Amino acid sequence: MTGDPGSGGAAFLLPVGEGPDGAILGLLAGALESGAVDALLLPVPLPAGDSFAWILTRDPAVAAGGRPLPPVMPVQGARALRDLTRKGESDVRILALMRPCEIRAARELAKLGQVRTDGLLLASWDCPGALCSKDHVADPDGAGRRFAGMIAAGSPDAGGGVRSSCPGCVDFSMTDADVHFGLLGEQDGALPVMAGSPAGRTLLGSLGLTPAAGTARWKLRAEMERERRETSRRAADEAAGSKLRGAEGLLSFFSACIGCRICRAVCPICHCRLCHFDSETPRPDPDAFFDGAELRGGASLPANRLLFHVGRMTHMSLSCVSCGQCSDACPAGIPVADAFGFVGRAAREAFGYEAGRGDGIPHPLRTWRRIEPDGIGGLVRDAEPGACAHE
Amino acid sequence: MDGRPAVRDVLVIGAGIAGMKAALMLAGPARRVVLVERLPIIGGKTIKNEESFPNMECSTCMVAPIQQAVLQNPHIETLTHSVLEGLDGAPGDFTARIRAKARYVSLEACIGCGMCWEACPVTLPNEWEESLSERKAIYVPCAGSLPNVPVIDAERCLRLNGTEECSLCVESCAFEAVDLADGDRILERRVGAVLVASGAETMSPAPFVRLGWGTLPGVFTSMEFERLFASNGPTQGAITLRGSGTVPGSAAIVHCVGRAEAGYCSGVCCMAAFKYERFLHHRIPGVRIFHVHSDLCVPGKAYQGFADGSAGDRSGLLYSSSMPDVEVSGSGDSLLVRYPDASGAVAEVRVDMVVLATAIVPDPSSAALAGTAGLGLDASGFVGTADPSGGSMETSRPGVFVAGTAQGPMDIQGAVIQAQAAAGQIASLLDRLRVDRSGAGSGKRPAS
Amino acid sequence: MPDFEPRVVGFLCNWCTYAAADLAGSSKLPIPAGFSVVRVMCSSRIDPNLVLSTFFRGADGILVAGCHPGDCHYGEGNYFARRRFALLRKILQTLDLEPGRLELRWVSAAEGNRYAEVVGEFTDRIRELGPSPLRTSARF
Amino acid sequence: MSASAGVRPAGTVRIGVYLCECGPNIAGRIDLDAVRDALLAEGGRYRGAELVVKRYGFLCSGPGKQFLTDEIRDNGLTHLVVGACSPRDHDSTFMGVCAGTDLNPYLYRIVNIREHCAWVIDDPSGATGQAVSYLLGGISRVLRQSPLHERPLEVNPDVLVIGGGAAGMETSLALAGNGRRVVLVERGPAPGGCMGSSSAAAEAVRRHPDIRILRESEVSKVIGFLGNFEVEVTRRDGPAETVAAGAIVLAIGSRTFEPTDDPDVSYGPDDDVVPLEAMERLLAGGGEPLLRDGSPPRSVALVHCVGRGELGYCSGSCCARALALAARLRAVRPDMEVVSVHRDLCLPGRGGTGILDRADASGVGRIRALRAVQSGNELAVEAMDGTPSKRRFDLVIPVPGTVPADDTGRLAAMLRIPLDEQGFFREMHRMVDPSGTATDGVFLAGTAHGPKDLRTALRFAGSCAGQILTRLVPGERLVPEVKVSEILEAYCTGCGNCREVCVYGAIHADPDRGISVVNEAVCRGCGNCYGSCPSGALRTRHFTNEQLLREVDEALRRRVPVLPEPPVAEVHP
Repeated sequence: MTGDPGSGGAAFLLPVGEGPDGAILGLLAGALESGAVDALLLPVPLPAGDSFAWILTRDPAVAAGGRPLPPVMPVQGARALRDLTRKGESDVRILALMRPCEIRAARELAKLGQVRTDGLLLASWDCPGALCSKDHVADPDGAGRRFAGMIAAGSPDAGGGVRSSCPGCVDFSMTDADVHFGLLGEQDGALPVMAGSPAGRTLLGSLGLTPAAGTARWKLRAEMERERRETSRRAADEAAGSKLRGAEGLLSFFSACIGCRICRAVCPICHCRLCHFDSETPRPDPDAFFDGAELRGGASLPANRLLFHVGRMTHMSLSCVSCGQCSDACPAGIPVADAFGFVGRAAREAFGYEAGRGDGIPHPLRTWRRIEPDGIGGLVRDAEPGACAHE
Repeated sequence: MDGRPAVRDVLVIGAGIAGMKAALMLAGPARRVVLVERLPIIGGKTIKNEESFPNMECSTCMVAPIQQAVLQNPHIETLTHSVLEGLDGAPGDFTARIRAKARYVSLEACIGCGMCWEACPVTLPNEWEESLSERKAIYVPCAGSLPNVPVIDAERCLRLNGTEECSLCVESCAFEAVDLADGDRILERRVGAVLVASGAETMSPAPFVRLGWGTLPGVFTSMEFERLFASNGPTQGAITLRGSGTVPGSAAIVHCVGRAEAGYCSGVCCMAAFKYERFLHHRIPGVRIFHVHSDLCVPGKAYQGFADGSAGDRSGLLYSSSMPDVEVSGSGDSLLVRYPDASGAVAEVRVDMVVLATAIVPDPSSAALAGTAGLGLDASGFVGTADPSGGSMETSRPGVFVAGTAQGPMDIQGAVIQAQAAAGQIASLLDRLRVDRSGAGSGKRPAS
Repeated sequence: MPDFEPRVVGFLCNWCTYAAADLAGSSKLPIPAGFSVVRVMCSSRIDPNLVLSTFFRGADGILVAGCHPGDCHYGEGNYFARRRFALLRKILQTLDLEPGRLELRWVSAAEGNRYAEVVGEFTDRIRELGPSPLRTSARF
Repeated sequence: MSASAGVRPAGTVRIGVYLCECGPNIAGRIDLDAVRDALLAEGGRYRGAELVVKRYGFLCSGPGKQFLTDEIRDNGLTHLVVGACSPRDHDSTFMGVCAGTDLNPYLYRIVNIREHCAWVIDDPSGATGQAVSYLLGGISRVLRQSPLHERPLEVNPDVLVIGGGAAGMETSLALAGNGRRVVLVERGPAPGGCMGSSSAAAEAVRRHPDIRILRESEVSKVIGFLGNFEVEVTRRDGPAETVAAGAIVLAIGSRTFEPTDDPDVSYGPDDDVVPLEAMERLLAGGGEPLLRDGSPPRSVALVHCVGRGELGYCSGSCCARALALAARLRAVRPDMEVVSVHRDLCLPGRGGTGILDRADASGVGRIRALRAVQSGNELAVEAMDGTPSKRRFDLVIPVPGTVPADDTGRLAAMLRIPLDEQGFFREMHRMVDPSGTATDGVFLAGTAHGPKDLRTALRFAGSCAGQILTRLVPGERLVPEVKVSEILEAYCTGCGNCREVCVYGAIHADPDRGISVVNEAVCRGCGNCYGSCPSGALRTRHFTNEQLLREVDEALRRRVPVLPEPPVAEVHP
């Protein structure tokens, strides 16, 4: 998701003042008041102080109470956008502020007809990662301080209790969002705000910001951070790979699974109304259980515990954005995202596909090529070329 | 309106792709189709090709569903191993006399298990396989034949030709399906119209001694080559040379064989030639291929691309300024092809194998058929249409239509289009034609 | 294990490979006793969960077979099937779930001999792999 | 109608299983008595379902079919399983038997124990065991099948023809000639196309009472399917009207390649260059070839294959047209030198050689060239052996190829028909369905399908008319396939995977409900949508996972032990 600051090709300077939160809030309020947008969608702290809700508002006062850079991700933003747009777009121009992984998920959902991004302005920021909700609920203030440190350092490594999928996230910065806040580029009390699209450019242009001389510092720091995370990603994949070794490995990875399927419930990509695996389809007949028992010396119940996880991979791994919701939600503490991230990356690599790009490339399973690229072709042992029409 | 409606049933002669498509279109609750096929199996020439241009599509996959549909259609009476012997009457009310030749095997009882031909002591060259393999006196032409029921070659069967009292096939059959007392039956069918779709042949290169076919084992006709490549053919698809059985390292495909003699360009042989090039590349990695050609004829939207795609190496295209002067000589697997080049000087190329892309010529049976049905043949001996420039498929005899290669050389697409057009014209004619008392067609003819 | 007869399920497309299986049958070509045919209209009908369920219900190997690319009776089905298969195969590979137990092959209606070969080879390969772990333990 | 039948309550289910001996073919290799015993031993599996198991000589024979009919009636069977040969041989046979009784044909299943057991498994006990497991699969699958009912559709036999050229007129006349009402949509002022608006055909079309011509009109919207289309036609200077038709014929023709788009061809307004078509019209109108200065040309060159390199295909009919024109030019001006410059002459068919002979006889000169580069009236020619030469001709006639009509893309999108590599409408199947399209009920006539000569174009028109006349018969109803896909609303989120993969455009979005919907009249039941659906909302009737997995389960069960003794090869006649 890197690249020059946006195809919109414009960068401006946002004075930080009290801190990035306040600065961004200021910009959002400005956009609302100037009428550049009609409404905002942003995280707002809940009274209990231990969590946040997505609030859609046209009221500057409500917006002012928001927390643009929340330490946790209680609900994946893509799900908020799905609720908002699934039944059709409105002519209200909405500016939504989200983590890069939330925007990428939204774009995948758009390809699957669940989200309509037209009429939406999506703003992202250099994400240092999200904290585990449990820790945050236990000690909101401590968590908040740790997160502030992460923001300052621009890195997950600076804080404890970060989601396991974040240190290895190389897509933490997203210059193809309509608007991107380059937190990593903060210098002399200002941070670069970049337009990644003509719409973004128009918006930022209308807010009377000083154009940025350049974004060299931001690019440099982003690059360094990306390398750091690349390293952790490799390590994470190795770790996952060493655990996920065959049927036994899979079984022990998910051994604590209680079958609550909350991982699917919170997954932004799993858009199904009712999960295939909750339907009658995959449920064997009583006889089949006994046959299975006869075959294996016993039958494990409830059935399809592993089928559920592997099956879900076939459904969503090409679109997985490694947001880590599944791990964060799992009551049994299974690092679900580690497995799905590991498998998803391998699958997307084979298909030469990147989840969440705004590049209009269709979902790989909705199209085909007469002669498939090696990544795919290599996985398919075709008949000998001689008997293979076209190939 | 005076007179009575026309007989709605239709006679279709020839169960190749054209005949089958037309039969399936016409047959229905309101109209029976009598489908007469000379051979003991249906499918025509198409099923002899493993793959057909330009998509290199498996012909069996393409045609088998059509064959099944024909055989399972309750409104189609399929008469295999049968020929037309007479056609009286007029549009709307023909009487066709059909000789259903003795098959000696019951189509109802036999299930094609093959025990009879395993038992048969007589071994003969299999004409359907261009004599590249052998069959028995009781046989199906190839694996996957439809209907999958053998026929007895009466001339070669020891019992039927009176050589000896052999009855091994009868004894081997668990279904009592073999009946050596079977005889020809003469059937009469009343039909309103007739469609001739009896197909065509590829010209035999035997007369062209200069090309060495028949004397040089390395020289093949296009049909021989098709069967050589076929996975249900004599070599299960292995391209090997006659006799020696070795795999050729190089091949020359000679275009336009018989074009001068036929007096026309068949328009499909060049495409076939480029198909053979693909076959060779698929089966024999690194094989060197040469086309000895003059005018390359690849008409139509998809064909040029196919030709270019095949001839990866254009140096394989050898232009000859006079195809009738091409000569093939040599011995065993080493063949020398001589041809006059652009300047008229004699050039040559040495190869292991030669394939002759032969012209499409009228089926020998067409002339007989035309005589029987009283149809006019064109100068080349194909069944002509009354209006050679228009879209009508009606022949010189009213009520009798023609489609497919019986009408002239064409590819599968052309044959199907003609069959569909003819079927429409027949349906249209019979819907509206009325027949007067004398039985002669009269009244308003459909616009054509 | 010497007397291990693998249980292999073949999902065959009606128009090409099932026809080839019939041709192999009428040609009396040997097919392993443990190979079971399930007929579908097109290889594109096979969804990942059908394949996975078949594994989890104890298949030692699964063969998906249909028309050659370009020959699909429905035009493009096998092209989509090929991609779905590739994804599934990749996931099994990444999870080290013995991807070799899943095969996609193209067998045309004319290729009775090839059908017998393909089925024979595949079953032999599965025989060497031994029983699928998914059917040897009650815990799966 | 749900695709998966729940298991019926005990006692009401009676499954008949009939084993065809097929002479020794099955009975000789499979111990059918052992099979029967094994099945009966397993009968209890099916929750009170009663099992009737019998063997018979030849079930496909006349007596065999009668036997099955009686068995179904006498035993009041609720389900039927036939252990015999390939469904490709006799599925329809036994469905026919069911149809003759009260048993719904979709509550029957044929199990192939011949091609897939008896004939291919050497060891008899292996074959017998496999037959048992196939049959158990058939039994438990048939219990999951649900009755399906054909729903015939009324059809509209009228036809809409788009394009009033040669092919469009031929189609219209062929249909109207058989009493069909035809609406002919023509963009121009009058039908005629290359034949001319005063041609006999155009005259016949204008006169025909059953042909309604919509001049200067365009098709602007199409909904529906074979037998029931609704087409919105917009008049250039007037309102839109909606036409109901059972079928649509695309006969929009093609246009000729612009010669100067060929890098080897360049000329300007000052050069004496007249493209083929213009010269044909000139001569047809009794005109004479004259140079711009009014003087008669002494030499004329026709340059073949203009644009062939760019197009990547041979249009197939230009050589004949060029040579015919060349001969006519010689006839008009015998003193004029006429030369045809070509590489390959493409003259397929019996007519072609005649044209060439006539051209040669009339004294048309021919230059065979690897390449000819035209700049103005000068030709630089590279002979077959590579020798270059240059020459000036008073008049040069480029012979360009054929390219798709401008409206092709728009109509293709509107009718959900893909284009092929060359930009023409893609036929449903290049060989066996060349005039059909991915949208059943929309047909291709003439050069809308691709370059071709007039006669072939007319035959495509005949093909369209033929298919319409035989498929849309007044008073006869269409019976769509019943083993088609359906979408369970409760599961569907309208993600559109199914819509993307459906070749037939049988699935559309229902924005109000936010789901996808199958048009069962268009669906062919391939199941591609099923394979693409993550949520299990899609099921293809008769091929649901519930049904297929029952076959799988039985295939994977530990084999029931079968008698080891060699089977008996007795035949029960």
